[in-house]
Order: sequence, then structure tokens, then C-alpha cells
Amino acid sequence: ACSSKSSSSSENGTTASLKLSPTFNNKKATNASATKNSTLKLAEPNDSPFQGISDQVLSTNQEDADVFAPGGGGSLFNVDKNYKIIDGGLANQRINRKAKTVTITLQKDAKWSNGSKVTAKDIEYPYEVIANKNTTSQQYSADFNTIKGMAAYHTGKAKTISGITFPDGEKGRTAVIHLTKVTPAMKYSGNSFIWGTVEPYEYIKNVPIAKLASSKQVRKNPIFTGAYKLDKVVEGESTTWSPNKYYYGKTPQIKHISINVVSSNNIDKAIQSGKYDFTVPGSVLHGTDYKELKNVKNYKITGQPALSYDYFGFNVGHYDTKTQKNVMDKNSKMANKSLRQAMMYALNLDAVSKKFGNGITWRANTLIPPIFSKYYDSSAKGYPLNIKKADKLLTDAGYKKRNGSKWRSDPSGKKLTIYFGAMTGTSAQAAEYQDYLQQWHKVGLNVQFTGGKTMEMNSFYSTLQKPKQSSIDVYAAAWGVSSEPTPTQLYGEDATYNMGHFVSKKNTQLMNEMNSDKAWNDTYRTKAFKQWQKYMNEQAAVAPGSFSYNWVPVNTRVKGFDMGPANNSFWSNLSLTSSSLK
Amino acid sequence: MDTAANFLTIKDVSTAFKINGQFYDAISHVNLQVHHDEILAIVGESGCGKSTLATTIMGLHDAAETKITGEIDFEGTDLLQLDEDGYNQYRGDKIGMIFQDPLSALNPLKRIEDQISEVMDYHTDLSKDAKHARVLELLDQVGIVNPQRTARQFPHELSGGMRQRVIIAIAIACKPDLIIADEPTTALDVTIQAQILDVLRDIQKENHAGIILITHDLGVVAETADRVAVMYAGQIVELGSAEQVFNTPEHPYTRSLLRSMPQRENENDDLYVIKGNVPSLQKMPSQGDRFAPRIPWVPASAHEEHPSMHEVAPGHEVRCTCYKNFQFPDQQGGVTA
Amino acid sequence: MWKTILRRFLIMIPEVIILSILVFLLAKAMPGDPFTGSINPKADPAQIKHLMRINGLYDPWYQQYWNWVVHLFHGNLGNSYQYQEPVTRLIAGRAGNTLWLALFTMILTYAFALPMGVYAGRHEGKLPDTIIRVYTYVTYCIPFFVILVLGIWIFGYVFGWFPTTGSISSDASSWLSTIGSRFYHILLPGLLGALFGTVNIVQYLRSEVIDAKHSDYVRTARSKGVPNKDIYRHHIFRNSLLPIAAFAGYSITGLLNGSIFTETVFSYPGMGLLFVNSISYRDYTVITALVLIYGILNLIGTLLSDIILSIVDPRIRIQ
Amino acid sequence: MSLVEIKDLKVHYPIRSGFWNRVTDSVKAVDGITFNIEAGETYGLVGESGSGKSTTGKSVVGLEKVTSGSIMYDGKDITERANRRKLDYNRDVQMIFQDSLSSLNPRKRIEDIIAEPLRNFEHLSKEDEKLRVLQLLDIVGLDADALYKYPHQFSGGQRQRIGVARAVATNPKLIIADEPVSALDLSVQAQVLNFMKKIQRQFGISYLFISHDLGVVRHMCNNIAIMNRGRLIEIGTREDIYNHPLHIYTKRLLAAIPETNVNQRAAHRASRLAVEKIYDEQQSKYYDENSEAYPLVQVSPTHSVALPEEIAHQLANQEGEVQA
Amino acid sequence: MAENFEQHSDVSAADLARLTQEAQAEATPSTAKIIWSEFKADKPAMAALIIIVGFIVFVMIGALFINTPKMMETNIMAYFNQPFTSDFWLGADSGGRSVAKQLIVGSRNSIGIAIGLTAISSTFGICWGLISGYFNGYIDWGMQRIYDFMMMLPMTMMIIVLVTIIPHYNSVTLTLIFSIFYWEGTSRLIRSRTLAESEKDYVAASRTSGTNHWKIIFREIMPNISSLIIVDCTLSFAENIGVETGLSYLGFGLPSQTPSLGTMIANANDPNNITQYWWTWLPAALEIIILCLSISYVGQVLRRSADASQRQGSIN
Ligand SMILES: Nc1ncnc2c1ncn2[C@@H]1O[C@H](COP(=O)(O)OP(=O)(O)OP(=O)(O)O)[C@@H](O)[C@H]1O
Ligand SMILES: Nc1ncnc2c1ncn2[C@@H]1O[C@H](COP(=O)(O)OP(=O)(O)OP(=O)(O)O)[C@@H](O)[C@H]1O
Ligand SMILES: [Mg+2]
Ligand SMILES: [Mg+2]
Repeated sequence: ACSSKSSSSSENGTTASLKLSPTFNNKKATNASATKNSTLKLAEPNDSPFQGISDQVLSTNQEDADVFAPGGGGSLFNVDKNYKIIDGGLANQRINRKAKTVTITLQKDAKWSNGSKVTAKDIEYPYEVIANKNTTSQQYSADFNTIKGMAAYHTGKAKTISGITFPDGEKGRTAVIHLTKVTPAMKYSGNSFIWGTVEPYEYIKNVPIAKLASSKQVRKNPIFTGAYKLDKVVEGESTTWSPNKYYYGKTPQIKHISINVVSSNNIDKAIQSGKYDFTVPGSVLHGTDYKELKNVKNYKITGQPALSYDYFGFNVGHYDTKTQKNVMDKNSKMANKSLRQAMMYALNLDAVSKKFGNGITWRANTLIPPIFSKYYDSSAKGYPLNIKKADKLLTDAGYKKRNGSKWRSDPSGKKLTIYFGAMTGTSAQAAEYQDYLQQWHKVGLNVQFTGGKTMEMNSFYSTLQKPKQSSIDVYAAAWGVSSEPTPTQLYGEDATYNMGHFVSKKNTQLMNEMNSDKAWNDTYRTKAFKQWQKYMNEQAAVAPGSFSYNWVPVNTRVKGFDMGPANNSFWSNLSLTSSSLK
Repeated sequence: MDTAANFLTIKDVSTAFKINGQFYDAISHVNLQVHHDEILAIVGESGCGKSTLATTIMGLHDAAETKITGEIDFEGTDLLQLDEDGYNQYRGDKIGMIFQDPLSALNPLKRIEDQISEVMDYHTDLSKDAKHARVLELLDQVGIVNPQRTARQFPHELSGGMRQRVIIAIAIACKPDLIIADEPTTALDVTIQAQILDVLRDIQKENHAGIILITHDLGVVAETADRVAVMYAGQIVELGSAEQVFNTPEHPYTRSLLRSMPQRENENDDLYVIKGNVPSLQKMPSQGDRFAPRIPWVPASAHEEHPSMHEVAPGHEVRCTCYKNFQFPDQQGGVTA
Repeated sequence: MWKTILRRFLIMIPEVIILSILVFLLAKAMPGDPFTGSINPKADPAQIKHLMRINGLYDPWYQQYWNWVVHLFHGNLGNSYQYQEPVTRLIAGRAGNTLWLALFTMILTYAFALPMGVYAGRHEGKLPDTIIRVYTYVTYCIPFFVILVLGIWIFGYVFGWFPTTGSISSDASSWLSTIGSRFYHILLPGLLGALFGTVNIVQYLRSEVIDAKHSDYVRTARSKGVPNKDIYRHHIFRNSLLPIAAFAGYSITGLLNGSIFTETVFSYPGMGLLFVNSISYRDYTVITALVLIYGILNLIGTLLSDIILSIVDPRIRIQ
Repeated sequence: MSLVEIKDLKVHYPIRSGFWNRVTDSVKAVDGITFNIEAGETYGLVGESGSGKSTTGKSVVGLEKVTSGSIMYDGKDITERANRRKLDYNRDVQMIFQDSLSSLNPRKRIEDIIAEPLRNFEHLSKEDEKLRVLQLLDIVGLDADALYKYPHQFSGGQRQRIGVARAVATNPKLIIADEPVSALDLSVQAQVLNFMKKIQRQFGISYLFISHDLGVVRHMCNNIAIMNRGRLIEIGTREDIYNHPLHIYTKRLLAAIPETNVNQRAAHRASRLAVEKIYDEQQSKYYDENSEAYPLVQVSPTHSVALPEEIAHQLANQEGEVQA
Repeated sequence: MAENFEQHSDVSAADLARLTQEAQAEATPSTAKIIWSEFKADKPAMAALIIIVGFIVFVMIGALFINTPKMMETNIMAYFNQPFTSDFWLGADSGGRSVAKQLIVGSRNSIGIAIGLTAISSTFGICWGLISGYFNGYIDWGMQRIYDFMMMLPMTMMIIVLVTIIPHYNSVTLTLIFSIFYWEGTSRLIRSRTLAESEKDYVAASRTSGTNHWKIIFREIMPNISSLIIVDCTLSFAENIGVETGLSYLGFGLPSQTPSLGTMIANANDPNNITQYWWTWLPAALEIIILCLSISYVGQVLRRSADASQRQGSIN
């Protein structure tokens, strides 16, 4: 632990030391026989078998989304590189601010992989499934109540959702969604108001919604709208695909695709021994894997910043179950901003990222990940290592070492012990957490693990989600974010996920601005995001930890690989240059 | 005796066991002949080498752990020169053996019939049916009341007496010339013992076999044996017809044994007790009379240095000359040592 | 005998009931709940509370237990929270894999162990015997998973002889290739499991053979003139194999325990791996069902051992 | 008054079967026997294997749970545990076992083995205890250096004597000797039998001497009981049993004893076969319809036999005539 | 009553000292001495014994000089440091922590667990087996039912469930959890031997000598199965050293701040570590193998000397 001097961060924000491109421009000529007969072999690194729910409405986990990805996931819209919805996908979207409606119109030749037409009812049915009283879906959120009649349907008062209409009938191509308000977020894919996928109503209508998740139609023989159709599912293990001849878009070029779940312990060896073309983009590979894979022959590493970030949360209040709002406690141990800032300055996040992340992770400077290039505040400084500043902040705020103690006490002179909550994970993570403690000890703060050791994930979250708790003062965790980055659900006043309970008028106001009427103007919205980032950074109630790449090793026989969000035809753009793996 | 009937001749046989890397004689220089149509009994205390003699004849010793010298002439063949396969031609066929513990001597997992017909598998080429018939015949012969049923049973379903009969049936299945019975009745009740001995005798008569009957029960010997060999510490110390040995016992050991038996005559007296113990293999004196330490009142001069057998009557031999003037202390009139 | 078997089954009932209560309580005592794991901004906490409520997770434990028992009698073990499908179907899908692997491992174990044990016993004290014994000690000392990890690394990756994940390859389509692929996938885990599982059998068999060699009935057989090799074939082998046969049932326990490791290392979707996954997910219904099933399988294993023994050994009769 | 009075003693072992594994039948190991043991006498109990001799012996010493009947000692029924404890019963009644090796704990030194009953019943000081053990060793003819040795270091005869030393350590009134010499060689057997007689003379001990060797029993016992299938068949003095046996079972047992007189071999065998023949043919006469023994009938002050009254007397008279 | 004996024996109080002395001169060596001489005769066994004892002592003392929290501190610069350097004899692990020091403390912890577990489970199993084997009737019946029930429990699963429930679990609680399940093998072994042993006449002899049941069980029967107990304990000790490794592999082992051989071997769960960072797991694995082999070798000798004293029994 002698890294305190090696402050390596740049003055202006942070950037990844490593530059990865989301595309792999393979110039090789495509071998004809390769196209005809060969199989694209993909790996899905995951420790458990996938669950097998092909339906995005019902599934919450990444594995399922990944192994069913060639089917297109029923995705409605095409997006640009900022995840903004554009025309040209399965459907186009029009927002009418005056009428407060969103109109979704399907492509003319939009078909399911069994040949039947995609209909307007298919656009509406996901809402029914999500909001049904007996659903197993976890997707329903308060935001859906902005759709007219949705709340009534959700509570079972209404049989149908009155706010979704079909101008040319259920079998037609258009659905209109009537809302109580429209927000700028709706322009982006992944927002929490407009659902982005279709359900094959005709195909599944006979299955009770409660049983949908376990039905054959969802698990064994699901149909899709994407470039490939499902041939076979081996439960929990693999899926195989072949071109979907009813696909409305670009004709797929590969004869077969297979996706296998590979235990994350084994993934490096599997790639090194040339068993797979690439890992499904979206699946998670770690920094330790990168070290193993970066120099593997015949593979090229591609990547883009991930839709996620690590952060530090401070417990500064509680959740009032009566008003269903978060409340700050002035007297809480972590209420002092200087203390929080000092703790962040004490951390050597740059060094840690470098050592453990191998370039795949780097210190985060703000709470919006850089994939949102428009909103990401690259100028934010975040909290680089600065022990001196930390010491000064503490001393100035009255956290002094008294009576010759090794540790600082709080301004009132009371002993100060801060409890750090962290989840049990890999040995590298354990080492990181240990390192954080050491860093805090360096500035004289007596920080201990809650319960003396890292916590098992379930205990960790059930502790944090208690309305009021005092066993965790500061914690390290991560968020995966949606492609629409509005942070209200995480940090809003009434957000249950606001587990540090930081609330302020300013914060509420800044977040409201992001989706206010003015925010239909992109520059305004961008400004709002940046202001919020600045505020949050300054408050340090939730402080950025690290960003990382979502990266994929791609075999050099693959052509047309581009994992960027703007590549809406990812699967049909892929082709192979030789019939066997290299 | 008729030498033609002399089908087994044991000449100067010694068997030594390896104990802690050294060989010690368990039986030494045994000479013995067995005739057809006779029961030769071998008696002696526990550990004097009776079983060893039997297993030596049967060739059941592990070559690495034992050293056997001498000659066992069986109908003109020296058994000790045979290899394992050669021996197997004799075992079970020409020589049958009966063991002491009838329970453990039978394979617990095989039916009685299989265990009996197994002998015939190797020594006859009878058909299956013929073997079955022979099994029933044998069981009947050894006095089992319901052969059909017993043939199908397992050893544990039979009583001790019945098991011993089965073992006898195995031993006689191929009508051997020689049957060695090692304490066949020790584990049994007197009444059963009498029956088993009857069976043995009948079989011997029928097959004209020669039987070596090993026992330490002098009563059994007196009832069944034609000739008797008394063993002590690995040596035969007295050999003669039953009448000779019981009516005119000569060797002090034989006389002591007979005297220590509870009998009508000594009903109310103390029994005679032989002093000391049988020496263990490692402590066996290398010369002199091995019984001498147990009759300390007999002067050393009465014993031979290398005791040999002396014929005292036709067919009656005694080892060592000490028998000539041996008397029990209480009969001696004050010459106690 | 069937009466005894039936009686044994009846005796099992209270044991299974006690186990079910125990497991149920223990499962509930684990911190967290099935939905804590799915914390992400896409899932609304209110909706999750709603799901908790309709799944009865806020009811008192006895109520939950009672509901569970009632469902049980309808052949319904509840729904997996993680997999969102009926536990019965979920486990049925996995049980086959586990049982195949276990059966195969058992066959291999015996195929290795019997010759080794007999050989070691027959040539007691000689060099091969010493080698076999050192081998058993070494495998006895090495934790099972180390064998597995080394095995998968060497044979799966370095040499690439065996598949390293899953139970079947994704391109097996015909009936024959399906069977073939399944078999190919259990080959390496089965071999490694057998390598580990032989220890007890080898040691036990060895001493049985040595005992049998010196037994009286073998002496009887020799005195019948039975040649040495036949003595081994008809007497020693048979008699010393019997107690081993009874091991078969007990070894189920060991195999099931081992399945947890094998399946984790080989990402082999069986009940063991399902259990490990369900633990971190707090998938109560699955955990409870699996522990119960394993418990019942253990019981059946014991019963099987007793039955086998009574069939092969005429001395033991269940009346 | 007799030392021990055994009355209608029954020991049954349950046989379980059926679906619920309930007791459906029982092995009647001992099925209603009555006899008395007098002080200072040796009482012989003879019978075939499995006839219930050991079970009787164990019941008397308190090792076996008695099904019914009583064993009176000192006016108390010692089939009850509490009474045994109150009386320190085993201080007065001890046992010698058949297998000398297994009856001595192989992990204990001789001193501790012999001292065991002393420690439980007499609570002597360390010195006194050691002295007593040494005296006992001396009495049974063993050297003091046996003290710290283990049982396996002794010969069968010596071990049996150690067993006797333990049995007499508390100066008991009765010793149950269950086949004490049947595992021993002739010479050693003689040694042990002599010795048992000697200490009987010295300490006035009574023996219940169990054996199936009629030669040994004749040598040791004044009174003899013949047992068959859990019941007593005949009771009498040595004279009565050996010279005037009444029951065919007794006769058969006696006939089966091998005779050491070689010269009368043939005659002896003939008479044995004759008895055997009668036994086979006349079973029904000597046993009741369930082939169980009849109740005992007294034919003389010392002699009883299990036969129907008239037959018993008839046979007794015949015997008398033959005698005369 | 004493006079009674005086009368018939020449031995008197005066001879006591002399005779005792004589007896002592002839006394048979104790089992411990027999075992010791067996070790002296068998050089490899002696080596094994020295390895075990020496190692345990070294580890116990060595661990005292190591400040565990300090040792477990992350040292980013030493991330996977190569072995055989002056700072890190055996290299460093992913947290830059010295493998050598961890090995010492980890061995201490693992051996501690093994000792604790062996002590608890063996003691319990032995008592259980003895009592259940000695008494028949309801006691045995009841104990057998409990035993059957325990046998039914799927051990690994139950341990995992318990480990997740216990809030602050550490090596002590882990030992206790394991103890719940590890007595069964011992108890079965002991019970079957006790059953056989109870049949023997010396037990009957003790009962007729007025010795009470508990004394018979623990003073008479137990010494007779002591060789079995010793051998069983040594073998379970060997087995118990590696007992938590499997759990650590599955991720339910000791907390990472408590190093153990298990947590170290669990480094092998990552195939990368197997080859590249072999020093993170190999020393621990080798240590387990060497220790276990030594222990089983010692167990062999113990068994042999136990057999030897039994063999003496048959030579009169
Ligand atoms: N395999 C062996 N190895 C070493 N010594 C042996 C072996 N077999 C027998 N002995 C010894 O040889 C001697 C003779 O034994 P043997 O069994 O022949 O005696 P025995 O007369 O049959 O005695 P018993 O009446 O007890 O059966 C005994 O001292 C015995 O200890
Ligand atoms: N614990 C028991 N359970 C069931 N039956 C028993 C038990 N003990 C003895 N028996 C049976 O009781 C009967 C009498 O046995 P006991 O041991 O008293 O006979 P014994 O006359 O001493 O025979 P032996 O001469 O063989 O010692 C036998 O049939 C025996 O099988
Ligand atoms: Mg013998
Ligand atoms: Mg008896």
C-alpha cells in the first residue's frame, strides 16, 4: 500500500487509457463456402444455465436477452448512436406533444418468424402482460401510470387499457398511446414510459398471462421478428439459429448461429483454445479476462463503454414508509459533505483500476457513463487521489485526532467508526475493498467492514433496502443503466433504489429539468444533465467509482462486426470469411 | 502288517514355519504309514503339530512361508515333488479332508449341492444329472434325512452336525483312498459326535479307505482308532495299535495323558496334572527328549540325546528310552525331584 | 420381502416430513428473498413488493409451509422464482442429467475399482499393490474439486479432447448424435468422478480379498483340488464382491454430494448446479425441493443397499 | 434352607415377524425349570448344545432378563435388579466363563482384572487391595509377576485360573461355571478341575457347573440336572444319574460318552446303538404330544424324572429290580 | 473376610513391596511404548511423524509472529508477484499478499479447524457409537432413528444452507457446522465394533463384578476399540484438513480475511491461476497432500502396532 504518491489522473476528468473500437473492420474476402455452411459460434459467459425466457417483458436478466439476441428481441425501433429513436426499424414512432400521444406505426412487411403478420395488437399486448394483475413480470413501474387507463388495468379495475387505441383495428399497423404527459425521455429507446418490444399476440393469446413465462411458446418454440429464427433451445445451455426468411430487413448471411453458455471461470480458456467466434455483446467480461485475452492470436478486441458504472453510496437518511419518500437526516454520521468528499479523495481509484482493471476499467468522474457521449460530462473531475486535500477537508470540518488517538473523531469529539458495506465477489474485488479501507485508514478514518467482512449479495441489498438502517454508512455498488439515462429512478426523492437517501430540493429540481418541457430542446437537456452531474459530484452523496468497457474478443474470421448502438442490423451485417474457426 | 496295503508312507517329514524371518520346525522327522481299511488316530495336546501334519500331507502350505523336507509317498508318488497342478490331481480325488470348524469351512454363499459337486467337476466327467444323483446319494450316505432339501440349502441354514456331515460328503465324494479328518467332532455334542464317528467308520468300511483321524479326545480315539500315534511337540512319541497304546501305554507322555482324564476310577481324587507347558516353536529344545522338562524327576541319564523310536512290541514303537523306568512321583515312593 | 420394503418406506415418511419442515425453515432463515437479487433499475421495487405479496412471501412460516404441503399433495412443488417455471418441471429437466452422470460415474467407478481392488488384494504387498495404495491415498487427500479443475484444464483445454461445458452440444440434431453428444459430455466428468470415487471401494475390496484368501472355505476348496484361478473366480471374487455390491446404494450419497462440484466445474446443468445457483438467488422452492429430493434419494440408496445385500447374500434375509 | 432356590424359571426370546415387526413367537431358551442349589455343593447342569444351560446360568448370576419365575437368594427374588443391588448380590454370586481369553479384558492388566470386583464391592485401601490381589494370585498358583501382565501373555489354563481368582476375589458363596474347561487340553483341564475342587474345599463355595462333558461332570458334581429343550429331564445325585438313569434322553447322553476301554469297544457301541434305537422309536412315550418334556416326578428322595407318573415309577422299579 | 484369604495364602503385607517390585520388573510395556518402538523401527514412518509434528509446531508458533490483518492488507504493487523473490518467497496473490505468510496462517487455521472438528465430531461419534452399541432396546432404537435421519440429510447442501444463514460465520462456527455432520462415519464404525465387543464375556464378567454401565462402556469397552479409535481419528484428521476447501471453491468457504488452505486452493477455481499464478494455490495443495500422506502413513503404523498387540494374543 504505497501507491499514494503515484497520482496518475489527468487534471481534466478521466479517460480510459485504452482505446477500444466497437467495430472490427475485417477486410478479408468472404469465402463462399463459409457463408453457405458454417456456423457462427458464440459464447455467453455466465455461471449458471440461462433461464430460457425468450420474452423481454418477462425476463430481467442479461443471459436470456443474450442467448435470444439473434431473434432481435422483438425490438420495435432503430436508434442512433445516442440511443435516440429513428425511423427504419420494425416500427416508427411519432410523438404528438399537443395531443399527448405517441403513435407507433409498423413496417409494411413486418412479419413474425412463423410468417404471420406483426399487428397493432402485438404492440399493445406487452403492456397487458406487464400490467396484468397476475403477471410474473417485474417491469411495471409508476411511470407507466402516465398511460391513460394503465393504472386501472393494473389494479384489475379495467379489463383493457383504455389509453392504447388501434386506428385501423387490432390487425392494423398502427397503435396510438394516450398519455397524461409526454416527456423528452420518450425520444430515447429504453425510457420507462413507452415499451420498446412487441409480443406475438396471436401466438400466445391462449396462454394465461400468469403462465406465460413457463409456456412452450416462450421457452421452447418462441417466434421472433429479427434476422434469425430459433431452431432449437437446449434448456439452460444453448440456442441455435438460422436465417429468418420473413425478416423485413437486410438478409442475414450466415447459415447457422449457435450460442453456448460458458462458465465465466472457463471463458478465457475457451476463447484461447479457439472455440468461439465471440462472446455475445452485452455479456460481461472482466478486466482479469482482458489480461488473458488481449494478445490471443486470431482475435481482435472490440469494445465500447458499458451501460453501467460502479459508485460509492453514503447513507445520509432514511425512507419514510408513510409518505413513501426519502428523507435526509441532518444528524446522520455521513451527513457532513466534507467528510464524504474527504473519503472520496482518500481513495486511489486510478491505481486500483489500473492494476485490477487492466485498462478495461478506469476511474469514473461522474454518474453518467461515457457511452452517452452527449450527456457525459467529460470535464468533471471526480475524485482523484489527494490525501492532502482529504486531510485538510477533515481537519477543517472538525474531524480531528484527539487525545493522541490514531483515529479521527467527529466534530463533537465522539469516537467515529464508519462501516463500509461491500459485496463478496472475486478475490480481486476483495483486494480492492481491502485497499479502500487501507486508504481511509491513511487519512485517519476508522472504517471497518460491516460485520467484519464483505457481505453476501443478498444480505447486502436486504440491509440497504431497509427503510432505516445504520449498519452500513458507506457502500460500494454498481448500477447498470438503461439506454435512456434519466437518473430519477435511482436518485429521485421517492425512488426506493435511492438507498443512501440523499434528497435535496436542488437535486429534485435538476432531475425534473431533464424531462421538463424545455428539455425537448436537446441542448437544454444536455445542459440539465451536465448540471446535475456537477451537483452530484460536488455533494458526493453518491460518488462515481469506475467506468468500464463492454468488450468483446472477435475471431478474425468474422466480418462486419460492429457492436455500437447505431448498428441496428448487427446480426444481418455479420458474415464469415472461412468455414472454420482460427 | 501287509505292506501292499501300505499306500501312504510318510518318511522323515519336517515342516518349518517362518517366524520373524527364521524357520522353526512345527513337526520334525515324522515317519508314519497308513494302510487301507484302517483308522489311524493322531492324538496330542494343542499345538503339538497335528494339524500341521495334516495340511502338510494335503499340500496346503504357502511355499514362501514354510519349508517342508522329507518324502510323502502316496501310492508310489512323492507328493512333495508335485507342483500345484499335480497336487490338485490328488486333492479331493485320492485324498479327502475334513476340517474342524464346519461353519467356516463351507462357503457361506454357495448352496450345499454346488459345494459338493464342485469336487466332482474337477475329478470326474459325470454329467450334470449324474452329479446331482451322486450328491443326493452322498448326503444320504452321511446320514442326512432329507437330501433333496439339504442340497438346496445354504450352510447357515444347517445345524453344526449337519454341516459336518456335508463336509464329510465333500471329502468322500470321489471315494478317496485317504481321508484326513482334523478334529471332526470337537465342535459337536457327544451324541452327534458319536453319530459322526459312526458315519466315518461306515465310509471307511465301504471305500476301503485309510483314515487319519486327528483329535485330542482320548475317548474318541479309544472308540474308533485301529492304530494310534501320540504326538508331542512336533514328534511322534508313541505309535501302536489302539489296544497296545491304551492297554500298555509306554511313553510317559501317553501315560500322563491317560492319567489326567477324569474317569470312573479317579472320580473323587485329584486328577493328575502334567507339569509345565508345551514349548512354543521358538523355544523347542534342539536335542534331548522334548518331554523331559515336564517329568523333571526322571534323571537326565534316562533320556536319549537324540531320542529315536524303539519297538517294544510288533507295531508298537516308543520314542526315547526313558519309558523303560518311568514312574509317576506318587507311585515311586518318595523319589520326588 | 416386499413387505419389509413397504415398511421401510413407511418409516421414511416421518423422516421426510421432519426433513421438509427443517429445510423449509432453514431456507426461510436465509437472509434476503428471491427478489432482492433482481435489483436493477428496470424492476420497480413496488412491483417486486407486489410479487412478494402474491407469492405469499409475507405470510407466517407455518402458513407458507402449510400451503406448500397442500400443493405438494397435488404434485406441485411451487414455482421457481428464478426460472419462473414450475419446480417439478425445472427439476425434471435437470434430474435426468444428474442421474445419468451419477449412473455413468458409478459404472466407471466400479469398472476401475473392482480390478484394482482385486488385483491389489491378490498380490498383497507386491509392487502393484503398493502403487495402487499410494494412488488411493493421494486421491483420498486431494479435494475433489482440485481433481476436477485439473482434469478439465488438462483434458478439456490443453488437449481439447473433451467438451468443457454443458450436457449436449448445440449442433446435435439426430437421435444418434444426441445420444452420442450426451455421452461425450459426461465422459470426462464421469472419468474424473470415478478416479476419485474408487478409493473406498479399492481399499475395502482389497482387504476383503485378503481376508477371503485366508478363509477356511478357501482352504476347503483347495483341499478339493480346485485350481488356484478357479478358487479366485468361484470363491474369493464372489465372496468379496458381495459387500461391495451393497456399497452401490450408499455410494449414491457420495455421488450426489459430488454432483454439486462436478456440475459447477463443468457447467453441467444438473440438480447440483441448480442448487448452487438457487442458493444465491434464494429460490426457496427450488432449494427446498432439491434438499428433499436429495434426502429421499439418500434414503432410497440406503434401502437399495440393504435390498441388494439381502438378495446377494443368502445369510441376510429380510423377512 | 437352600442357598439359591430357582422356581419355574422361564427365559423366552421374542421372535419378531410380520408387517409391523411384532412379537409373534418366542424361543423358549429356558422354559420353566425348578431346582435348588445347596451351600457347599457342586450342582451339575448337563445337556446338548442349545438346551438352555448357559441361559440358566446367566439368569442366576443376573446377566439375563428373566421372563418369569423367581430366583430366591437370601429371601429376596434376585430376578429384580433392585434386589440384586440391595444385596450386593454379585459379591456372593460370581461366574467363570467358558472362553478364558474373551472373558478377560485384553486391555487390562491382571491386577486390574482381579481387583475389579473388589473395587466395586469392598472398597479396600490401595495397599490392602494389592495385597489381596497378590494373595489371590498365590492361591490360584500364579507368581506375583503376573500382576502387570496382560491376559494374552498367559496360557489357557493360567487364564482360566485368573478368571477363577476374579470370581473368588469377593469370597462368594456361589460360582456359576459355564463350561469352564471345555476349551482346554486334557492336561490343563485336569489342572483347572483340581484347582476348582481345592478352592471349594478351602472356601466352601457352591458351584453351578455347566457342561456337556459327562465325564467331567461326573468328576465334579454331587448333584446333576439333565436339561433338554429348556426343561429339566432328570435330576439326581451322581449315583442316580450315572447308574440308574430313567429318562431315555439321559441314557442316550450317557451312552454317547466315548469309552476309554478299548477292549469293550464293540460292546459299548452295540449298547449305544440300542439306546439310540429306543430313543428313535419311543420318543412319544418319553415326551408329551408337543414333544416337550413332562413335568418332573419324584421317584426317590434324591431322584426326579420328567415322565408321566406311572411310567416313572414303573421304570424306577424296573431299575431297582435290575439292581437287585 | 480378609482372614479367609490370609489363611490360604502365604502372601502377607510384609511381602507387598517386594512382590510389587518383582512384578514391575516383569511388567509388559504399555501400548504407547509398543507404538513408539514401532515408529523407531520404521524410518519412513518416523519421518512422517516428524513432518507432521514439526509442521504443526512450526505453523502454530509461526502464526503467532504474523499480524494477520496486516498480512491480509492489499498491496496493489505486489499484485501477483512472482515467487522466489526476497520479499515474497512464494510470491503474492491477486491482492499482493504474501503467499508464504498466508500459507502459515492458513495452515494454522485449517489445522485448527481439523483439530477442532476431529475433536468434536470424533468425541461425539465415539460416545454415540459406544452408547448405541452397548445398550439395546429403546435407547439404541431411538439413537438409530436419529442416526438414520442424519444419514438422510444431503450433507453438502445442508452445510451450504447453514453457512448462508449464520450471519457472522468464521472458523469456529464453520467447525461447529461441520461437526453436525461429521460424526456419523465414526459413530457407525464404533457402534458396530461395540456391538461385537459387548457380546464378549469380559463385558459380562464386568457386569457380574458389579461395575456400572458407564464404567463398562468407557473403561472396559473403549480401551478395547482404542486402536480403531486412534486410526479413525488420524484418518479423519487427515480428511478434515481439506474439509473446507470444497466449500471455498463453491464460494461458501471462510471469509477472505481468514486465510485457510481451502481459500488458497480455491484460487485454482480460475483456470488462469492454475497455470499462470500457480504459486497461489499449488503450495497449499502440495501441503495438504504431504500432510495427508504423512498422516495416513502414521495411521498405518498405529494400525499395525494395534494389530501386533492383537496378534500377540494368539501366541500363547
Ligand atoms: N502358519 C503358521 N505359522 C507359524 N506357526 C504356526 C503356523 N501354523 C501353526 N503354527 C504353530 O505350529 C505349532 C503346531 O500347530 P498345529 O496347528 O499343527 O497344532 P495342533 O496340534 O493342530 O493344535 P490344535 O489342537 O490346537 O489344533 C503351533 O505351535 C502353532 O502355533
Ligand atoms: N439372545 C438370544 N436371542 C435369541 N435366542 C437366544 C439368545 N440367546 C440364546 N438363545 C437361544 O436359546 C437357546 C438356549 O441357549 P443357551 O446358550 O442357553 O444354550 P446352551 O445350553 O448353553 O448351549 P451350548 O452348549 O451351545 O452353550 C438356544 O436355542 C439359543 O439359540
Ligand atoms: Mg489343529
Ligand atoms: Mg452355553
